Amino acid sequence: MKDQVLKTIARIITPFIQLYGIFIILNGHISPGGGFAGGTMIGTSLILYTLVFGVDQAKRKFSEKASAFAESGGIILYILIGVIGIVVAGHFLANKGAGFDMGTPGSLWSAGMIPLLMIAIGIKVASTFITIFHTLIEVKDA
Amino acid sequence: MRQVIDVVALNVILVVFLIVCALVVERTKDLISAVIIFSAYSLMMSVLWLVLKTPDVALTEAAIGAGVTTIILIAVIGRTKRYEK
Amino acid sequence: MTFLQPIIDHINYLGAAILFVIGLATVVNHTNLIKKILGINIMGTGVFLFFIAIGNVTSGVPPIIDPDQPDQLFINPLPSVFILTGIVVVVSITVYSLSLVIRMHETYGSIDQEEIARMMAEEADHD
Amino acid sequence: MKKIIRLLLFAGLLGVLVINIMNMPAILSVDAPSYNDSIDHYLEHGVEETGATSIISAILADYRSFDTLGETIVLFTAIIALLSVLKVGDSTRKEG
Repeated sequence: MKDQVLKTIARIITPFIQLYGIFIILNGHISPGGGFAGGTMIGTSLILYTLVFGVDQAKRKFSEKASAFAESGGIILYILIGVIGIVVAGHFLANKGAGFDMGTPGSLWSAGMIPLLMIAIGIKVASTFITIFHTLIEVKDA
Repeated sequence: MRQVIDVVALNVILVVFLIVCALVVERTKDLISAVIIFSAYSLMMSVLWLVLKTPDVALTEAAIGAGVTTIILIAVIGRTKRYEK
Repeated sequence: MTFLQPIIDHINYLGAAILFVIGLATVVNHTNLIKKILGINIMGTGVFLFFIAIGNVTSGVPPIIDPDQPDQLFINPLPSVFILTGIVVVVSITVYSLSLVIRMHETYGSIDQEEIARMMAEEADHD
Repeated sequence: MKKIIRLLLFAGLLGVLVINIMNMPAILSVDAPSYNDSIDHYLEHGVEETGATSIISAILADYRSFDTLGETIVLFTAIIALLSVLKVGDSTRKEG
Protein backbone atom coordinates (compact mmCIF):
# COMPACT_ATOMS: atom_id res chain seq x y z
CA MET A 1 0.00 0.00 0.00
CA LYS A 2 1.29 3.45 -0.90
CA ASP A 3 -0.82 5.73 1.30
CA GLN A 4 1.61 7.96 3.18
CA VAL A 5 -0.94 9.16 5.78
CA LEU A 6 -1.86 5.60 6.70
CA LYS A 7 1.79 4.58 6.99
CA THR A 8 2.69 7.51 9.22
CA ILE A 9 -0.30 7.07 11.51
CA ALA A 10 0.26 3.32 11.76
CA ARG A 11 3.93 3.85 12.61
CA ILE A 12 2.97 6.29 15.37
CA ILE A 13 0.06 4.31 16.82
CA THR A 14 1.52 0.77 16.86
CA PRO A 15 3.87 1.26 19.87
CA PHE A 16 1.03 2.74 21.91
CA ILE A 17 -1.23 -0.23 21.23
CA GLN A 18 1.58 -2.57 22.23
CA LEU A 19 2.28 -0.53 25.37
CA TYR A 20 -1.38 -0.73 26.35
CA GLY A 21 -1.36 -4.49 25.77
CA ILE A 22 1.70 -4.89 28.01
CA PHE A 23 0.01 -2.72 30.64
CA ILE A 24 -3.09 -4.94 30.54
CA ILE A 25 -0.97 -8.10 30.86
CA LEU A 26 1.17 -6.85 33.74
CA ASN A 27 -1.79 -5.44 35.69
CA GLY A 28 -3.84 -8.61 35.24
CA HIS A 29 -3.77 -9.55 38.93
CA ILE A 30 -4.85 -6.19 40.36
CA SER A 31 -7.29 -4.89 37.74
CA PRO A 32 -9.54 -6.22 34.96
CA GLY A 33 -7.68 -7.77 32.08
CA GLY A 34 -5.05 -10.44 31.85
CA GLY A 35 -3.13 -12.54 29.40
CA PHE A 36 -5.87 -13.10 26.84
CA ALA A 37 -7.01 -9.51 26.42
CA GLY A 38 -3.51 -8.04 26.44
CA GLY A 39 -2.07 -10.69 24.15
CA THR A 40 -4.87 -10.12 21.68
CA MET A 41 -4.14 -6.38 21.70
CA ILE A 42 -0.47 -6.97 20.88
CA GLY A 43 -1.48 -9.42 18.14
CA THR A 44 -3.91 -6.85 16.74
CA SER A 45 -1.17 -4.22 16.54
CA LEU A 46 0.97 -6.64 14.53
CA ILE A 47 -2.03 -7.33 12.27
CA LEU A 48 -2.37 -3.56 11.73
CA TYR A 49 1.32 -3.43 10.77
CA THR A 50 0.78 -6.27 8.29
CA LEU A 51 -2.27 -4.58 6.74
CA VAL A 52 -0.45 -1.28 6.22
CA PHE A 53 3.07 -2.36 5.23
CA GLY A 54 2.40 -5.71 3.54
CA VAL A 55 3.14 -9.30 4.44
CA ASP A 56 6.77 -9.31 3.31
CA GLN A 57 7.90 -6.42 5.49
CA ALA A 58 5.86 -7.72 8.44
CA LYS A 59 7.55 -11.11 8.06
CA ARG A 60 10.92 -9.39 8.16
CA LYS A 61 9.92 -7.75 11.46
CA PHE A 62 8.31 -10.85 12.99
CA SER A 63 9.47 -13.90 11.11
CA GLU A 64 7.87 -17.34 11.05
CA LYS A 65 10.75 -18.71 13.05
CA ALA A 66 10.25 -16.10 15.78
CA SER A 67 6.53 -16.74 15.89
CA ALA A 68 7.02 -20.53 16.13
CA PHE A 69 9.53 -19.92 18.93
CA ALA A 70 7.10 -17.63 20.77
CA GLU A 71 4.19 -20.05 20.42
CA SER A 72 5.99 -23.07 21.80
CA GLY A 73 7.87 -20.87 24.26
CA GLY A 74 4.67 -19.58 25.83
CA ILE A 75 3.36 -23.06 26.62
CA ILE A 76 6.79 -24.31 27.72
CA LEU A 77 7.19 -21.34 30.08
CA TYR A 78 3.75 -22.11 31.54
CA ILE A 79 4.62 -25.78 32.10
CA LEU A 80 8.04 -24.93 33.55
CA ILE A 81 6.41 -22.67 36.13
CA GLY A 82 4.15 -25.60 36.99
CA VAL A 83 7.12 -27.96 37.27
CA ILE A 84 8.76 -25.60 39.79
CA GLY A 85 5.68 -26.30 41.90
CA ILE A 86 6.23 -30.06 41.56
CA VAL A 87 9.90 -29.82 42.54
CA VAL A 88 9.47 -27.50 45.52
CA ALA A 89 5.98 -28.04 46.90
CA GLY A 90 4.96 -31.44 45.58
CA HIS A 91 2.08 -30.58 43.27
CA PHE A 92 1.67 -29.04 39.84
CA LEU A 93 1.26 -25.24 39.59
CA ALA A 94 1.65 -24.54 43.30
CA ASN A 95 1.78 -20.83 44.09
CA LYS A 96 2.28 -19.96 47.74
CA GLY A 97 3.80 -23.30 48.75
CA ALA A 98 6.40 -23.15 45.99
CA GLY A 99 8.08 -20.11 47.51
CA PHE A 100 7.07 -17.46 44.99
CA ASP A 101 7.27 -13.94 46.40
CA MET A 102 3.74 -12.98 47.43
CA GLY A 103 4.39 -9.28 48.11
CA THR A 104 1.73 -6.88 49.38
CA PRO A 105 -1.68 -7.50 47.82
CA GLY A 106 -2.58 -4.66 45.46
CA SER A 107 0.95 -3.73 44.38
CA LEU A 108 2.46 -4.60 41.00
CA TRP A 109 4.98 -7.07 42.46
CA SER A 110 2.64 -9.46 44.19
CA ALA A 111 0.62 -12.63 43.70
CA GLY A 112 3.59 -14.92 43.13
CA MET A 113 3.36 -16.85 39.86
CA ILE A 114 0.17 -15.23 38.51
CA PRO A 115 1.95 -12.40 36.59
CA LEU A 116 4.44 -14.93 35.19
CA LEU A 117 1.60 -17.14 33.93
CA MET A 118 -0.11 -14.08 32.46
CA ILE A 119 3.08 -13.16 30.58
CA ALA A 120 3.33 -16.71 29.22
CA ILE A 121 -0.31 -16.63 28.05
CA GLY A 122 0.18 -13.19 26.51
CA ILE A 123 3.21 -14.28 24.45
CA LYS A 124 1.33 -17.36 23.26
CA VAL A 125 -1.87 -15.56 22.29
CA ALA A 126 -0.14 -12.66 20.50
CA SER A 127 2.02 -14.94 18.35
CA THR A 128 -0.93 -17.25 17.65
CA PHE A 129 -3.10 -14.48 16.23
CA ILE A 130 -0.38 -13.03 14.05
CA THR A 131 0.46 -16.50 12.68
CA ILE A 132 -3.21 -17.21 11.96
CA PHE A 133 -3.54 -13.95 10.04
CA HIS A 134 -0.36 -14.50 8.02
CA THR A 135 -1.41 -18.03 7.13
CA LEU A 136 -4.92 -17.06 6.11
CA ILE A 137 -3.98 -14.16 3.80
CA GLU A 138 -1.09 -15.88 2.07
CA VAL A 139 -2.06 -16.38 -1.59
CA LYS A 140 -0.35 -19.32 -3.21
CA ASP A 141 1.08 -19.31 -6.72
CA ALA A 142 -0.21 -22.76 -7.62
CA MET B 1 -33.64 4.18 42.52
CA ARG B 2 -33.62 6.24 39.36
CA GLN B 3 -30.15 4.95 38.50
CA VAL B 4 -31.35 1.35 38.83
CA ILE B 5 -34.21 2.01 36.40
CA ASP B 6 -31.79 3.58 33.92
CA VAL B 7 -29.49 0.56 34.03
CA VAL B 8 -32.44 -1.78 33.39
CA ALA B 9 -33.60 0.38 30.46
CA LEU B 10 -30.08 0.32 28.97
CA ASN B 11 -30.01 -3.46 29.41
CA VAL B 12 -33.32 -3.90 27.56
CA ILE B 13 -32.24 -1.57 24.73
CA LEU B 14 -28.95 -3.44 24.29
CA VAL B 15 -30.65 -6.86 24.19
CA VAL B 16 -33.18 -5.64 21.59
CA PHE B 17 -30.31 -4.19 19.53
CA LEU B 18 -28.49 -7.54 19.71
CA ILE B 19 -31.55 -9.46 18.51
CA VAL B 20 -32.08 -7.02 15.61
CA CYS B 21 -28.39 -7.31 14.65
CA ALA B 22 -28.55 -11.12 14.69
CA LEU B 23 -31.65 -11.11 12.48
CA VAL B 24 -29.99 -8.71 10.01
CA VAL B 25 -26.89 -10.94 9.88
CA GLU B 26 -29.21 -13.85 9.10
CA ARG B 27 -30.97 -11.99 6.25
CA THR B 28 -28.03 -10.20 4.55
CA LYS B 29 -26.82 -11.71 1.27
CA ASP B 30 -23.61 -9.66 1.03
CA LEU B 31 -21.13 -11.45 3.29
CA ILE B 32 -18.91 -8.38 3.89
CA SER B 33 -21.94 -6.42 5.15
CA ALA B 34 -22.92 -9.35 7.35
CA VAL B 35 -19.45 -9.45 8.90
CA ILE B 36 -19.43 -5.69 9.56
CA ILE B 37 -22.83 -5.94 11.24
CA PHE B 38 -21.48 -8.87 13.24
CA SER B 39 -18.62 -6.64 14.40
CA ALA B 40 -21.14 -4.04 15.65
CA TYR B 41 -22.98 -6.90 17.36
CA SER B 42 -19.80 -7.95 19.20
CA LEU B 43 -19.10 -4.38 20.30
CA MET B 44 -22.64 -4.01 21.69
CA MET B 45 -22.16 -7.38 23.42
CA SER B 46 -19.08 -6.04 25.19
CA VAL B 47 -21.04 -2.94 26.30
CA LEU B 48 -23.74 -5.28 27.65
CA TRP B 49 -21.08 -7.13 29.61
CA LEU B 50 -19.95 -3.85 31.16
CA VAL B 51 -23.58 -3.31 32.18
CA LEU B 52 -23.58 -6.78 33.73
CA LYS B 53 -20.41 -5.85 35.70
CA THR B 54 -17.87 -8.23 34.16
CA PRO B 55 -15.13 -5.93 32.83
CA ASP B 56 -12.68 -8.79 32.18
CA VAL B 57 -14.97 -10.48 29.68
CA ALA B 58 -15.85 -7.12 28.14
CA LEU B 59 -12.16 -6.37 27.44
CA THR B 60 -11.56 -9.80 25.97
CA GLU B 61 -14.70 -9.69 23.82
CA ALA B 62 -13.90 -6.19 22.51
CA ALA B 63 -10.43 -7.34 21.50
CA ILE B 64 -11.25 -10.81 20.17
CA GLY B 65 -14.87 -10.63 18.98
CA ALA B 66 -14.90 -7.17 17.46
CA GLY B 67 -11.24 -7.10 16.41
CA VAL B 68 -9.63 -10.37 15.46
CA THR B 69 -12.71 -12.36 14.34
CA THR B 70 -13.81 -9.58 11.98
CA ILE B 71 -10.37 -9.23 10.42
CA ILE B 72 -9.98 -12.97 9.94
CA LEU B 73 -13.45 -13.37 8.42
CA ILE B 74 -12.83 -10.48 5.99
CA ALA B 75 -9.48 -11.98 5.01
CA VAL B 76 -11.17 -15.30 4.20
CA ILE B 77 -14.05 -13.64 2.29
CA GLY B 78 -11.45 -11.75 0.26
CA ARG B 79 -9.91 -15.08 -0.76
CA THR B 80 -13.22 -16.79 -1.57
CA LYS B 81 -16.59 -15.41 -2.76
CA ARG B 82 -18.30 -12.24 -1.56
CA TYR B 83 -21.97 -12.85 -2.41
CA GLU B 84 -24.21 -15.61 -1.19
CA LYS B 85 -25.91 -17.58 -4.00
CA MET C 1 -47.54 -2.51 32.27
CA THR C 2 -47.74 -5.39 34.72
CA PHE C 3 -47.56 -8.04 31.99
CA LEU C 4 -44.22 -6.56 30.87
CA GLN C 5 -42.64 -6.91 34.30
CA PRO C 6 -41.77 -10.65 34.07
CA ILE C 7 -40.26 -10.07 30.62
CA ILE C 8 -38.11 -7.19 31.91
CA ASP C 9 -37.05 -9.27 34.91
CA HIS C 10 -35.86 -12.10 32.63
CA ILE C 11 -34.65 -9.95 29.73
CA ASN C 12 -31.08 -11.29 29.66
CA TYR C 13 -32.15 -14.93 29.73
CA LEU C 14 -34.78 -14.31 27.04
CA GLY C 15 -32.24 -12.51 24.89
CA ALA C 16 -29.83 -15.42 25.29
CA ALA C 17 -32.49 -17.96 24.23
CA ILE C 18 -33.57 -15.89 21.22
CA LEU C 19 -29.96 -15.36 20.09
CA PHE C 20 -29.29 -19.10 20.40
CA VAL C 21 -32.33 -19.96 18.26
CA ILE C 22 -31.42 -17.31 15.65
CA GLY C 23 -27.90 -18.74 15.44
CA LEU C 24 -29.24 -22.27 15.10
CA ALA C 25 -31.62 -21.14 12.34
CA THR C 26 -28.70 -19.50 10.53
CA VAL C 27 -26.69 -22.72 10.71
CA VAL C 28 -29.57 -24.90 9.51
CA ASN C 29 -31.24 -22.71 6.88
CA HIS C 30 -28.27 -21.35 4.96
CA THR C 31 -26.10 -23.32 2.56
CA ASN C 32 -23.26 -20.78 2.48
CA LEU C 33 -20.43 -22.04 4.67
CA ILE C 34 -19.23 -18.64 5.95
CA LYS C 35 -22.83 -17.81 6.94
CA LYS C 36 -22.88 -21.06 8.90
CA ILE C 37 -19.72 -20.00 10.76
CA LEU C 38 -21.33 -16.64 11.61
CA GLY C 39 -24.29 -18.62 12.96
CA ILE C 40 -22.02 -20.70 15.18
CA ASN C 41 -20.54 -17.46 16.57
CA ILE C 42 -24.01 -16.07 17.29
CA MET C 43 -24.97 -19.29 19.08
CA GLY C 44 -21.80 -19.02 21.15
CA THR C 45 -22.51 -15.45 22.23
CA GLY C 46 -26.04 -16.49 23.20
CA VAL C 47 -24.69 -19.14 25.55
CA PHE C 48 -22.13 -16.67 26.97
CA LEU C 49 -24.88 -14.13 27.65
CA PHE C 50 -26.84 -16.79 29.57
CA PHE C 51 -23.86 -17.65 31.78
CA ILE C 52 -22.92 -14.04 32.51
CA ALA C 53 -26.55 -13.19 33.34
CA ILE C 54 -26.59 -16.06 35.86
CA GLY C 55 -23.47 -14.62 37.48
CA ASN C 56 -24.88 -11.13 37.86
CA VAL C 57 -26.07 -10.13 41.34
CA THR C 58 -28.32 -7.14 41.98
CA SER C 59 -26.29 -4.12 43.15
CA GLY C 60 -23.04 -6.08 43.12
CA VAL C 61 -19.64 -4.80 42.00
CA PRO C 62 -16.90 -6.46 39.92
CA PRO C 63 -14.81 -8.85 42.08
CA ILE C 64 -11.76 -6.68 42.66
CA ILE C 65 -11.16 -6.61 46.39
CA ASP C 66 -10.31 -3.28 47.99
CA PRO C 67 -8.95 -3.70 51.54
CA ASP C 68 -10.24 -0.26 52.55
CA GLN C 69 -13.88 -1.20 51.89
CA PRO C 70 -14.53 -4.57 53.53
CA ASP C 71 -18.32 -4.80 53.22
CA GLN C 72 -18.92 -4.96 49.48
CA LEU C 73 -21.26 -7.31 47.63
CA PHE C 74 -19.40 -8.97 44.76
CA ILE C 75 -20.87 -10.63 41.69
CA ASN C 76 -20.28 -14.32 41.05
CA PRO C 77 -16.73 -14.59 39.58
CA LEU C 78 -16.90 -18.20 38.39
CA PRO C 79 -19.02 -17.73 35.20
CA SER C 80 -16.65 -14.96 34.06
CA VAL C 81 -13.71 -17.35 34.26
CA PHE C 82 -15.58 -20.02 32.30
CA ILE C 83 -16.58 -17.52 29.63
CA LEU C 84 -13.01 -16.28 29.25
CA THR C 85 -12.15 -19.88 28.38
CA GLY C 86 -15.18 -20.20 26.12
CA ILE C 87 -14.36 -17.13 24.01
CA VAL C 88 -10.97 -18.57 23.11
CA VAL C 89 -12.51 -21.94 22.24
CA VAL C 90 -15.03 -20.27 19.90
CA VAL C 91 -12.19 -18.39 18.18
CA SER C 92 -10.33 -21.69 17.72
CA ILE C 93 -13.43 -23.30 16.16
CA THR C 94 -13.86 -20.30 13.84
CA VAL C 95 -10.25 -20.36 12.67
CA TYR C 96 -10.21 -24.09 11.97
CA SER C 97 -13.52 -24.01 10.06
CA LEU C 98 -12.30 -21.03 8.03
CA SER C 99 -9.19 -22.97 7.02
CA LEU C 100 -11.43 -25.82 5.86
CA VAL C 101 -13.53 -23.32 3.86
CA ILE C 102 -10.42 -22.00 2.11
CA ARG C 103 -9.37 -25.56 1.24
CA MET C 104 -12.83 -26.36 -0.18
CA HIS C 105 -12.77 -23.19 -2.26
CA GLU C 106 -9.39 -24.19 -3.67
CA THR C 107 -10.60 -27.69 -4.52
CA TYR C 108 -14.15 -27.09 -5.78
CA GLY C 109 -14.23 -23.35 -6.55
CA SER C 110 -17.34 -22.83 -4.43
CA ILE C 111 -18.31 -22.20 -0.83
CA ASP C 112 -21.90 -23.33 -1.18
CA GLN C 113 -22.72 -26.60 0.53
CA GLU C 114 -25.19 -27.91 -2.08
CA GLU C 115 -22.93 -27.12 -5.05
CA ILE C 116 -20.04 -28.90 -3.34
CA ALA C 117 -22.24 -31.91 -2.61
CA ARG C 118 -23.35 -32.02 -6.28
CA MET C 119 -19.73 -31.86 -7.50
CA MET C 120 -18.74 -34.63 -5.11
CA ALA C 121 -21.59 -36.81 -6.40
CA GLU C 122 -20.47 -36.19 -10.00
CA GLU C 123 -16.91 -37.15 -9.11
CA ALA C 124 -18.18 -40.35 -7.53
CA ASP C 125 -20.13 -41.12 -10.72
CA HIS C 126 -16.99 -40.70 -12.86
CA ASP C 127 -14.96 -43.10 -10.77
CA MET D 1 -43.56 -27.21 3.22
CA LYS D 2 -40.10 -28.16 4.43
CA LYS D 3 -39.49 -24.55 5.44
CA ILE D 4 -42.72 -24.38 7.45
CA ILE D 5 -41.82 -27.54 9.36
CA ARG D 6 -38.39 -26.10 10.15
CA LEU D 7 -39.93 -22.85 11.35
CA LEU D 8 -42.35 -24.76 13.58
CA LEU D 9 -39.47 -26.76 15.07
CA PHE D 10 -37.53 -23.59 15.87
CA ALA D 11 -40.65 -22.00 17.39
CA GLY D 12 -41.15 -25.12 19.51
CA LEU D 13 -37.53 -24.99 20.72
CA LEU D 14 -37.89 -21.31 21.58
CA GLY D 15 -41.14 -22.04 23.40
CA VAL D 16 -39.55 -24.75 25.53
CA LEU D 17 -36.62 -22.46 26.38
CA VAL D 18 -38.88 -19.54 27.27
CA ILE D 19 -41.15 -21.67 29.50
CA ASN D 20 -38.09 -22.91 31.37
CA ILE D 21 -36.61 -19.41 31.64
CA MET D 22 -39.82 -17.98 33.09
CA ASN D 23 -39.50 -20.46 35.97
CA MET D 24 -36.01 -19.26 36.84
CA PRO D 25 -35.44 -16.78 39.69
CA ALA D 26 -35.63 -13.30 38.21
CA ILE D 27 -33.47 -11.14 40.43
CA LEU D 28 -30.37 -12.93 41.58
CA SER D 29 -29.28 -12.39 45.16
CA VAL D 30 -26.63 -13.95 47.36
CA ASP D 31 -29.11 -16.74 48.18
CA ALA D 32 -29.31 -17.90 44.55
CA PRO D 33 -28.16 -21.50 43.94
CA SER D 34 -25.33 -20.42 41.65
CA TYR D 35 -23.78 -18.37 44.47
CA ASN D 36 -22.52 -21.29 46.52
CA ASP D 37 -19.89 -22.15 49.13
CA SER D 38 -16.89 -22.36 46.80
CA ILE D 39 -17.50 -18.79 45.63
CA ASP D 40 -17.71 -17.59 49.24
CA HIS D 41 -14.37 -19.28 49.83
CA TYR D 42 -12.83 -17.62 46.76
CA LEU D 43 -14.10 -14.20 47.77
CA GLU D 44 -13.12 -14.42 51.44
CA HIS D 45 -9.76 -16.21 51.28
CA GLY D 46 -8.69 -15.39 47.72
CA VAL D 47 -6.46 -12.45 48.59
CA GLU D 48 -4.54 -14.14 51.39
CA GLU D 49 -4.14 -17.45 49.51
CA THR D 50 -3.05 -16.07 46.14
CA GLY D 51 -2.06 -12.45 46.72
CA ALA D 52 -4.09 -11.20 43.76
CA THR D 53 -6.79 -8.62 44.44
CA SER D 54 -8.62 -9.40 41.19
CA ILE D 55 -10.49 -12.57 42.07
CA ILE D 56 -11.08 -13.50 38.43
CA SER D 57 -7.33 -13.60 37.82
CA ALA D 58 -6.85 -15.53 41.06
CA ILE D 59 -9.29 -18.24 39.91
CA LEU D 60 -8.01 -18.20 36.32
CA ALA D 61 -4.31 -18.52 37.11
CA ASP D 62 -4.20 -20.13 40.53
CA TYR D 63 -7.22 -22.18 41.63
CA ARG D 64 -8.05 -23.37 38.13
CA SER D 65 -4.72 -22.88 36.37
CA PHE D 66 -4.81 -26.40 34.99
CA ASP D 67 -7.95 -25.35 33.07
CA THR D 68 -6.04 -22.43 31.62
CA LEU D 69 -3.23 -24.75 30.53
CA GLY D 70 -5.87 -26.82 28.69
CA GLU D 71 -7.19 -23.66 27.08
CA THR D 72 -3.78 -22.64 25.76
CA ILE D 73 -3.39 -26.17 24.43
CA VAL D 74 -6.73 -25.77 22.60
CA LEU D 75 -5.36 -22.64 20.94
CA PHE D 76 -2.13 -24.48 20.10
CA THR D 77 -4.11 -27.38 18.60
CA ALA D 78 -6.18 -24.95 16.52
CA ILE D 79 -3.10 -23.40 14.98
CA ILE D 80 -1.49 -26.81 14.35
CA ALA D 81 -4.68 -27.89 12.56
CA LEU D 82 -4.75 -24.65 10.56
CA LEU D 83 -1.15 -25.05 9.42
CA SER D 84 -1.65 -28.73 8.58
CA VAL D 85 -4.70 -27.90 6.44
CA LEU D 86 -3.28 -24.88 4.61
CA LYS D 87 0.49 -25.41 4.50
CA VAL D 88 1.08 -29.16 4.25
CA GLY D 89 -1.14 -29.59 1.18
CA ASP D 90 1.12 -27.12 -0.62
CA SER D 91 4.28 -29.17 -0.52
CA THR D 92 2.51 -32.37 -1.59
CA ARG D 93 1.05 -30.55 -4.60
CA LYS D 94 4.48 -29.25 -5.63
CA GLU D 95 5.95 -32.75 -5.44
CA GLY D 96 3.15 -34.48 -7.34
